[in-house]
Amino acid sequence: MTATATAPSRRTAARRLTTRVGRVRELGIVVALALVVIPTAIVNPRFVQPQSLRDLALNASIVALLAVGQTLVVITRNVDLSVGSVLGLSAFLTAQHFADHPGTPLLAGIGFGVATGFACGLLNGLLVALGNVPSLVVTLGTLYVFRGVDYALAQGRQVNASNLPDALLDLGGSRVLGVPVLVLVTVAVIVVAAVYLRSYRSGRELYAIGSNPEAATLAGIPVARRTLTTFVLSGLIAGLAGALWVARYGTVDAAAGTGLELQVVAAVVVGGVAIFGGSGTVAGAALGALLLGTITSCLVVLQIPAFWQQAISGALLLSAITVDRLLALRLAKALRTTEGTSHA
Amino acid sequence: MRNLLRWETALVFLLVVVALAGQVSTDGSFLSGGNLFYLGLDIAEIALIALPLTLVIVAGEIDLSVASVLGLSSALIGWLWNAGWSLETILPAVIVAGALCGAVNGLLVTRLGLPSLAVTIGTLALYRGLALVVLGDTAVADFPASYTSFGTTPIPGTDIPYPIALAAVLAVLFGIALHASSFGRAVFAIGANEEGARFSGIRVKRVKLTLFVLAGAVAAIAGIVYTFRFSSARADNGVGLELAVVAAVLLGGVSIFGGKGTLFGVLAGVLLLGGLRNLLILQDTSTEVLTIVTGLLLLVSVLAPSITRRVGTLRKAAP
Amino acid sequence: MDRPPVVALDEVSKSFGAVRALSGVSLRLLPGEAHALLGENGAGKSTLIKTLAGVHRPDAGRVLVDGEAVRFSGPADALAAGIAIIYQEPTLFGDLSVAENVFMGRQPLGLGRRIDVAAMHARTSELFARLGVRLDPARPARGLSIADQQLVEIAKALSFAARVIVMDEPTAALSAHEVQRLFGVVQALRDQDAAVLFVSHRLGEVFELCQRATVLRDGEFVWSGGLEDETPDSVVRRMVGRELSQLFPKQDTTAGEVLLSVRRLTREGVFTDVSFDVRAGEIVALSGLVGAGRSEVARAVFGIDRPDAGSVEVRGKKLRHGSPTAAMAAGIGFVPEDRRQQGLVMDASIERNTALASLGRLSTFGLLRGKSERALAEDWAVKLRLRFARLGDPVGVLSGGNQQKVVLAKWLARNPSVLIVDEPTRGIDVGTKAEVHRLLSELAGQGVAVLMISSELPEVLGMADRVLVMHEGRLVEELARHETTEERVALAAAGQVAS
Amino acid sequence: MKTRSLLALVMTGAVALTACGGGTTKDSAAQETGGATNAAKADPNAPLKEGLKITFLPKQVNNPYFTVAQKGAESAGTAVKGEVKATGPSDAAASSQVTYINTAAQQRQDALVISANDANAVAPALKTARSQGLKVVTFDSDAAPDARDVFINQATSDEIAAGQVKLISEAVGGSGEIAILSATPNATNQNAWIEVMKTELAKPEYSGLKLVETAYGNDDDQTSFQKTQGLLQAHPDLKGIISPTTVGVAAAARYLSSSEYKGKVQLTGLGTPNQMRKFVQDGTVKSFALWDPSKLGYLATYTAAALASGQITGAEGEKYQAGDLGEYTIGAKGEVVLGPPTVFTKDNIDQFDF
Repeated sequence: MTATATAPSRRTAARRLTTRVGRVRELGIVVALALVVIPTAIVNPRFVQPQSLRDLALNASIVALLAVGQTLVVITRNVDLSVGSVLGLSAFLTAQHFADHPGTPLLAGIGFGVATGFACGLLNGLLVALGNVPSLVVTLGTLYVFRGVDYALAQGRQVNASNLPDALLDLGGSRVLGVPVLVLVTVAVIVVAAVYLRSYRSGRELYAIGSNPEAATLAGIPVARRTLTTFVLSGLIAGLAGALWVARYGTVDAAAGTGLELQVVAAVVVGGVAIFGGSGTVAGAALGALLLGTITSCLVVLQIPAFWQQAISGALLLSAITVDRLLALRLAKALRTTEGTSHA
Repeated sequence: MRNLLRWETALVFLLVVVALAGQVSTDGSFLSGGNLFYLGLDIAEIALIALPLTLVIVAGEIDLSVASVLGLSSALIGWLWNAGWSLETILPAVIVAGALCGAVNGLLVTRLGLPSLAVTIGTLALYRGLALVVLGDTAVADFPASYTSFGTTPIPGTDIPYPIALAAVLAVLFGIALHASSFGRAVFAIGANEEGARFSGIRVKRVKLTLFVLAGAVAAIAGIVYTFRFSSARADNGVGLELAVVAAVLLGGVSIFGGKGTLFGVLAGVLLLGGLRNLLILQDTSTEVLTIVTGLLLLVSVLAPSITRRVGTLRKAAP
Repeated sequence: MDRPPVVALDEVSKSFGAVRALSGVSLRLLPGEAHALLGENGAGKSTLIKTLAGVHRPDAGRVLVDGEAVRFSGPADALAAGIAIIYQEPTLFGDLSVAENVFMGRQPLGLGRRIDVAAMHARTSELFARLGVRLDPARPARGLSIADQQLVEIAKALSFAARVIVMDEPTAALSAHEVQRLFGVVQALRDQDAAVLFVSHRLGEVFELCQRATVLRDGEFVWSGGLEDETPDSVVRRMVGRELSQLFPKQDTTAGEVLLSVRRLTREGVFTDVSFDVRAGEIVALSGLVGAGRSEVARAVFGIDRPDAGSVEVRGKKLRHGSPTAAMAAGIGFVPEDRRQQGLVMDASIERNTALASLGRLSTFGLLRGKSERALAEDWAVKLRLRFARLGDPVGVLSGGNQQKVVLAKWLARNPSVLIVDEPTRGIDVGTKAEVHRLLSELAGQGVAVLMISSELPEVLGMADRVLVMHEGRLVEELARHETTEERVALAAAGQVAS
Repeated sequence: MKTRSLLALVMTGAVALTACGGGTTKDSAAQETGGATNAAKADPNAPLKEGLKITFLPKQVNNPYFTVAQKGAESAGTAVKGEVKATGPSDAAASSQVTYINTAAQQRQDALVISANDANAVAPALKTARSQGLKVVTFDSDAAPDARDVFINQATSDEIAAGQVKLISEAVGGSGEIAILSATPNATNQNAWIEVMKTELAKPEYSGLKLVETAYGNDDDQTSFQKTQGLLQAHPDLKGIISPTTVGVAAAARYLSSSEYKGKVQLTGLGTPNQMRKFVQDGTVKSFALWDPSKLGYLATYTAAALASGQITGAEGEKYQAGDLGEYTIGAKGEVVLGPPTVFTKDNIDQFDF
């Protein structure tokens, strides 16, 4: 082996590959999106009209929002399965609040939903961080608990569009420069989260925790506090998503968002976030949500029986993790051949 | 180990409490033969699927696709029945199909080294999707009563439902496999330290593959039971059942990280969840309470060991 | 040396449940000194280090920084006080870049408190330059060799100009060259008035590097003082509290038939064209630097990894590649490098661990015979003089040496004809080490072919009938017992073979 | 090897348990239709028993539609001096009602009022319950006819379907492409209505209308949203949508009201006034229809009381008084029809609150 001689070129190759894998991953989703959208657009040109594109973005935005929160959690090697229930609880309480107090200012009402999500996230976070209990189980438990509380509070009631303030309903439909407000809110949350994860110490610490929890403790990272924070943020975002759900759908009962957690986890995984923590981006996760939502819409437009939709998103999820795995193996091999370069 | 034993004792204690409370509050109808028959029917599928899933979780993996395999096998039964196959051919075929589903999970996990959580979330969608593709949203219901009565009548002369008898037989088999066989020892070793197991010459991949295949096959059997019990083959049968099964297994004291757990605990967990549910319904408790109780029990099941451990060390440290 | 200590422990005690890990231990680290912390496994060194690191809080006694008592509520406090720890097992974040690993939590900030990545990379490169290392700051830490990982840890400690640096077995994975580098760095740190606490089982290094030492035994303070008047023997006596007989007692045996035969074994990027034989009654040492491919060869022989080319034969019969089961059936036993991860199931009982490789033999129609299992474990516990409370106790509660005995028992229970041992005495106290050596020697005497991988040259020289030396994935030298000298092995390992 | 033999054992065990004797196929299986045999004789003059215990089992609790129906059931309970208790699953899966049916039998209730999630899945349990003396009344969504005594139909399929077609025809001005947004493809009542709509559309007066697609929103907000969008994209000339399901029509209305299709594409369907008020007021929807769910619940419960009191047995032609709603007659196949649905428009919608 002539490792010393060839090392530099191989090393940069490995480095380039590493830095690229992340981008390649997101690029892959964009390519997949194109593969889905272009044929559909050829079959039905209306699919790429402004209204239709707006709808695509709108359909994905709530799942994308939840995927952002989920990404924060998954990066730290945890998972939050309760997001669907948190969304449901927040949606119902927000709607009920608006209905009971017709004069509520828009932001105050949305804040109410966000606060609901915050409380749920705090409970999850405390159980996981302080109880030292696996998050999968905790959030599976709170998935039931939050939904049960939701049902108990709703008592079978439904809040209808006519009970909701116009300002809120307009939020679901209005646009700025042709872009729906809901989408703008989602994009804003994505950007904030992306910058936080990329460029702030505490954001980087989340990756460190997911990458090697024991080492994170030894490095002086406040693991419990950071874990708590991610769950609070995930809850908070789910709360916001709940309020936006009300704005979008206008009719809310206690069942809103049931089963959404699987869609969200699927989006995150398809988006290239490692399910065992340490790597992934919110942009990828949001793109994953967009891809899954777009596929559903394409099936509708192409008049493919809806029955195929679930099978396709399952197959997509499987291929996403398979591709990730193969990329990782390739990367590992590239890195392996650059080993032993430490002596100058 | 001692903590685990304590947890199982707690489960049995809870079971007795629920049984007594139920007996008193329902004027004796809770433990009546008739009600126990229905209780048995209600937990049949969960009990069946919980058996192989216990082994899967002890081995440090998870299979969330079991309920979808149940749905797919139900859809297949309907589809093949409509196609004119005889039930004697359909049932083995469906079990084989379930085993194949499990094999796909297992191969993705063992050959590609993918995390089973992600794989089975994927196949959860895929298998349910295939079920919908196979049968669409239609229901097939014209099964002969000679078959459907297995799901609605007790074994003559007893109050034991057939599915529970089947579950009991399988429970004994799985119990022996997990606790008294070299296979089970390998399962525990893999769950506690996969690399160590591999370095001890245990065929980790093969054992895991076997477990996933078993989970698929038993989920298919549960699908058969489900289909005949409701005499209704539908693609959406058993949606969401995976969470109930996982909840029961974890409540039974199996560690989600693998390497720890007993089948006895899991059976107690299944009974406790089912019994509590049945009792609450008998009491006309509203559904939301049921949902909340299920969630809380799950939380308690994971919090309790860590709390008892803490209390234990405190007590030890005290003198 | 009359200056006040930078950091001191004063009569510190710490218990875990009923186990007293430290009782009344004191330690003074003076500025500018390299101080050795010595003791057998289980003497309390790790607990002491973790107390300094802020991981453990002492039950009694004080931690003093610059003469003032402090209470560390977590690792962050210790770091803030200028105490850096380099753990025995590298604690890197595989998904993050090398630079981020060095600067985690202390990344240089730019505008708006955002991380300045360019500055971070530049400063990492500077640190590596000081260590004489060429590593790309932007590459992920995953895939680094153990030696490189260790170097990143050292760079991390350097990065925040720590006043106290604790190095727990830092040289275990390093080559001689790298060790010298490290010693240079330690010297430079001392010149800057930092204190270095050096933990190592290699007494030669201790005497080369350190001025003073503190010895612990069974959680108690034994001795502290200058090393100038000490000898390795005197220090070992303080550590074990008794005299030691000969360390490496390999008896001479006559080599029998070839039991293990490896031909042209190759695994791409790891090792190439490796061929050798091991005969009955022989102990063959596989030597070389860490990362030269020794453990990897052993893994491939045992079937953990699948080789790309070549063959492995036992008693002339070819083994199926990539199958530990086939290797075991052919009579190979393998005591792996990493006891905790590969050798044992830490949560499982002594009994179950002992039986783990013999499950087939202990069962009828797949059903285990509990009595046979217990008898097997009891038998080997006696034979290997295992110190334990109950066979049902988890193996994790045993000391390192006793854990290693359980691993040996697991394989010896199969009556292997070929035994591969990878670093059989790493991190084991001196007493148990001698027992392991005697055991290996006895096995060879009984006609077992032993392939031993070891980084400790004295062990290699004392135990081996033949020494094979690997360098960068190739077998570069074979030395018979009478030819073997420390120098020749070291030269060959460095790639300089007299042709 | 051991693992394999274990597997084989499990498999053969399961197979052996299920396989019994010769081939049982769809064709060979004797269709044994029990048929409700009304052994007892009806006594129209029998007084309503007091203190009857009636279980009200909706498809899903917490569903607003059934919450309204439940109120009607409870007021009927008060009227007959009985005890009505509502219970049920929180999900609308085919099988989740079975437990509750069994429980009602266990509790020795007198009658069960149920809206079946799946006509067949509940049938065995209902039959068992009936064999133990429970009277079974289905409403809104029927179970297999041999598993219940009486079915309370909200309106005949003809009435509903014809009404819906008429409303959309008026809304779109008599011509153009229309589509249907249904619930799930196997919802019995939905499919019956869609069939009648198709025959209705074949009539000459609707020759201008063309049904281009039937989509299924699964009674889920999100899916209904996407299906509505899909219909609009797939059919650029779409003029109107019929959504004969409360969830679907509300979701479609909400989507239209916030999109550029508002006012261009007409919508009608079956919805509750509270849900639709906003969209009628803002002009998205001109008119829609529904029966009063509370009356449906009331009638079903009253009928259950009449059955349990022996006034009727469920045979065709029997007449009985249903409290405030007046007299009803049991029709063919044991069906009772509530009456024609109410049409809601901007003018009358504020008079209703459900």
